[in-house]
Amino acid sequence: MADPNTKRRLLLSARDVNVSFEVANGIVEAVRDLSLEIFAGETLALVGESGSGKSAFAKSILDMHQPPFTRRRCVIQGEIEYHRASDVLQLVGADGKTMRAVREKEIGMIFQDAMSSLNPVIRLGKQVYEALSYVPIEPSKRWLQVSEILNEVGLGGTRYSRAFPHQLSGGQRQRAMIAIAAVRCPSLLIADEPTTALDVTVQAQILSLLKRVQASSNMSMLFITHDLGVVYDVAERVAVMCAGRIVELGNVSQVFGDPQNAYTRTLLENRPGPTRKRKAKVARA
Amino acid sequence: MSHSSPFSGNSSFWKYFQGIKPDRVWVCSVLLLGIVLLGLLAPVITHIEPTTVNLLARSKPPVWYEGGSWYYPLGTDNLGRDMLSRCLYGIRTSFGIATLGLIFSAILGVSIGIIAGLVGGYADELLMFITDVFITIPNLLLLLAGIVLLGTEIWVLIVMIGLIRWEAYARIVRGQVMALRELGFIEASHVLGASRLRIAVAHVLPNLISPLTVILTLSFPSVLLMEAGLSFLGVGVQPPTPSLGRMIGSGRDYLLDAWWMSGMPSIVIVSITLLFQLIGDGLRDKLDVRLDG
Amino acid sequence: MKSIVELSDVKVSYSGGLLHRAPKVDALRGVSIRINRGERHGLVGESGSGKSTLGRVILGLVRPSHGSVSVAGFNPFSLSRSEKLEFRRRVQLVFQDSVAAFNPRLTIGKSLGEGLKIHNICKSSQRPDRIAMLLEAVGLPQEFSDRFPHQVSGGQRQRVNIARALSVEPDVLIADEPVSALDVSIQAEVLDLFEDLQQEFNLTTLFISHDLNVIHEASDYLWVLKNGEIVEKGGTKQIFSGPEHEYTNLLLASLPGQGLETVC
Amino acid sequence: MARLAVSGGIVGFISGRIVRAILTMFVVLLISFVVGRLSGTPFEIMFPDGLTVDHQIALEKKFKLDLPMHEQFKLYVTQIFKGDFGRSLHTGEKVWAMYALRMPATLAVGSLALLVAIIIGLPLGALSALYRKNVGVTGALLLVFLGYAVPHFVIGIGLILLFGYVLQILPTTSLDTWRHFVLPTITLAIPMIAVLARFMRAAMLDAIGQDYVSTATSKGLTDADIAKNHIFRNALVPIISVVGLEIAGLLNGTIFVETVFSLPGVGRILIGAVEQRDYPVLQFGLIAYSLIVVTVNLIVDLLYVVADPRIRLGK
Repeated sequence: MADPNTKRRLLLSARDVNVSFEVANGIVEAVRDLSLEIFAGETLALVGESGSGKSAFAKSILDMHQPPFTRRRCVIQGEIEYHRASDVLQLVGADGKTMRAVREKEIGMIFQDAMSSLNPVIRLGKQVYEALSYVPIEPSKRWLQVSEILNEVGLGGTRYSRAFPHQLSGGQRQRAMIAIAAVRCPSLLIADEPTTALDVTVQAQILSLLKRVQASSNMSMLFITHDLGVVYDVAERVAVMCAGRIVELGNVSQVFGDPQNAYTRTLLENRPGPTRKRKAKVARA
Repeated sequence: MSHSSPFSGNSSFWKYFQGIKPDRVWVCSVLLLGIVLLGLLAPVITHIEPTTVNLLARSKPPVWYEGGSWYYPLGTDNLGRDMLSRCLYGIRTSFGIATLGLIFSAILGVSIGIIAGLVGGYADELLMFITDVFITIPNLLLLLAGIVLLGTEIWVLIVMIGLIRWEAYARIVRGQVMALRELGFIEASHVLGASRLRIAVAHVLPNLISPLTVILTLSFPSVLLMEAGLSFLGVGVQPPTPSLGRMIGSGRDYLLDAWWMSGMPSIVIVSITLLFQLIGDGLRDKLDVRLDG
Repeated sequence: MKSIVELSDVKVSYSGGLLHRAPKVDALRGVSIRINRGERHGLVGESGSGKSTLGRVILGLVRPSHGSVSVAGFNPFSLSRSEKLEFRRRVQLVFQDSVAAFNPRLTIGKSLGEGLKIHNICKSSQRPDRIAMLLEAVGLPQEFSDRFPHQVSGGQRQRVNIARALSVEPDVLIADEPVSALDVSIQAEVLDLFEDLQQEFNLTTLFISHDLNVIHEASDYLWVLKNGEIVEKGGTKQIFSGPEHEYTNLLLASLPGQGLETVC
Repeated sequence: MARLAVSGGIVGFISGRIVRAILTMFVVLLISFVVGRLSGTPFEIMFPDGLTVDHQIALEKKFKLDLPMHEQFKLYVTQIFKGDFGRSLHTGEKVWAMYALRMPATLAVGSLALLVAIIIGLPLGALSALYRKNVGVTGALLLVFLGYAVPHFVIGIGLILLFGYVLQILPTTSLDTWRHFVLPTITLAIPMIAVLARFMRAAMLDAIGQDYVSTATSKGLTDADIAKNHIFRNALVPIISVVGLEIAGLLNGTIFVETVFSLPGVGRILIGAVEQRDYPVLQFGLIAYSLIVVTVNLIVDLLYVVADPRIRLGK
């Protein structure tokens, strides 16, 4: 794998990002001094266990911690720069209009729980169509785009576009989410544990779909997961997170083949399965 | 985007104030307790019997009006009866009927709800159908029918109110039990060999205490208003027993000249129901109870 | 060796109630299973395959519409009062970890004591010692007895969960996705603990999971369930090295990170 | 309230509801029959001076009171289906005619109040959920929440005092012009506004926290579109059943409002019937009101089906 730093265009760079939440009894620092770069066309995996801050960082990029009308309190510090062809946008502290433009045209996002992430009372086609609401083209062309993307994710035909989310299987729902995110041809797709809730066979399908969609539109992808196997399958580079910090960052083959950090090693060694070496005896009296 | 609330600096300062802020539930409970005490201590507070008629002092205004006196601090009604005394004794009547009615309906509703929720199946279907029917039939009409059948004695009111209200508790308790049943610990206990009775007593009931407290607090006003409403219409508590609802109703004809005849008992009733409402809401937030049903 | 769990041609179908007519769902369509004393079995299947239902049939929680069930010498669906108690002692369940598996109002010690109390395992004065022993067996300090379930981590709670199942000294232990909610590093610890305890207590275990990697570690014999039917059975190692049914093949092929081992 | 249980699609759901409605009406008929029979024979009221035993037996035979109970019930139901609801024991008027005369006023005030409550209550609840920091909205909400604790008859009396006597700008009795409708309608509407605003607020807050709002945000939708298409639209679903439940409460309320404002509605008939133990009149009231509620609930269920595809299309 070629060294991405020299050849590829920089798409997103985060520097010293800190994210903290206000919770019932104090403040949680979810992300600490995180810095990373994402280049055009690549897949970067962010891997870590629950509470490591991987999701918190992903949400910070699009300021998704505080959806409209909620009262959640979250503070993001540092710099997240998004590089467009002509200019650079600072996403931390950006105003609502800029943020909305970025969400609309530049960066798409899919979530872990596709069932609850789809509106139960709106037909699928409409939910995809909605993502193009503000594109200044005539509605029929928008619908054309919608049916094209639905075709691409394997949900072609009115049978699916007129369906409601509850009529779909888990895998189909995640496909619909991918369609919603990809219909705008974003430069970056943030996938927040998109296959965690799925069966292993469906997971394989969704991962290959993601790779296909990514290749056809030359998207970059930030892939959040806790599963090292999935990382190995989808990503070129990986950032390992622990307790809010990136402890190791590099090419997948490098990091997995020769982990420098003790935590990364623990993660790799503890993967259940035929190759795991059992410790002599669990710590017991 | 995210700096809308920099809370790092002075948050502890605010926390401190929130900590000592006398909270709503306590303030309201103390006020409510005060009202209950006023009712209980009525014979000590006032020496005028609520039924004593004084035709020489008819429609006297409250003390702050011209012509009012401290002898009748809240004025008198059209028969010269002391409004203060009647209000205080009215509190007794209202609370008495409402409390007993509530207890009756709660026992009925809660047991039915627990049975429906725990047993499930056809028993549940049947019980829920019955509650559906009871919810559909307008409460007041059922109450009126009961009164036609049984008369207007106080025990009739209590029983009827109990029979009318139980379905709300049954429904909510069933919902809570069903939600509890989904939780693993009930099944865990079952797998460990616990009997149904043990599960109900050791696991279900303790976890129902919070929601029940909230439900009962929130529904007390409506029970109280049921009696007041019937009495207002003249088909509830009968004279000479003083009743807030009946006082409001009979003062209706004197609104222009003696508003206090309806006004004073109205204020008492609204204070009671409002306080209960505030306490119930506060408890719900505090105990984090979700009431779907 | 005599079989301790035996299911033959078990069928289960769910349907809705009287007034809301739900379509019939066939959760199990004729499943036969034999488990011998002391063996470690695994049951793998995807969501909706009926694997949890199967576990619940063995526990006597779901009544099959057809077929016969024999567990620890009992038929769980026709038990006398005394047999019921004895059956409950001998067959236990470990749930998927969640706070919900514990009564939030009871301390961990109280939760552990429930089974001891119901089955009169020891005198009430000895109960605290017994609870301490159980905690120790799953690698937790005695102080945990006074904590509430929400005050401990997911991995620790899962250890308590196992301790609770073991408290009544069962013969058969059904574990329904016991590690799927845990982080990888903690999964490993719990799996190791599980293996140790299985040997120590001479348990017969049925480990239910959707995760082939996990099931590989926790079982010697494997049943592959798909749409309520067993499509493949046999030694876990054999199945992993040479699956016969195409569905098992697909499951194995879908595992992510196939080449990861070669890198490490 | 509609249970979101699994259902066999739209047909199963609706036919279940219709069966339920019919069964409910059957129970209502049973209750009204029992009320009629248990409240003693009508002869005690018709002949207050008492009767000879022979005369009584003859009368019982004439009115078929000597038949077994289930036969009497059958007779009772047949008569009702023939449109014969009996006559008032006091005036001898046909019962349905008494109601036919008074029903329009009740229905007019009731439906007006329902309309007002929906028009004010839903937006208020929605706005208060969206703009939780807005002082104006919060203030209005607090005021409305008073309506939760204040019974109809107190609201009515307060309004009469304020608008009728102090300000003297609105009439306080009867229903002659549109101005006469103002106070009764407001009185009836206020508690319902409180309920609707409150439930709407809760439903909105619930929807606001849902994941699909995050998805909508990630699509780059404006706040207004998110509020309209995702939050409000979803919050309406549970509200429909709340409105249905409130109808029964509304009918209770009309009885008080009619008493307070001396309106020519059915409430007064009912109270009179109770005072005079005129049970045929009360029976009809029970049946008529229940029929209204059952019908409204059926309509609400249909609306629910339209609003929630999970029910419409089955799981």
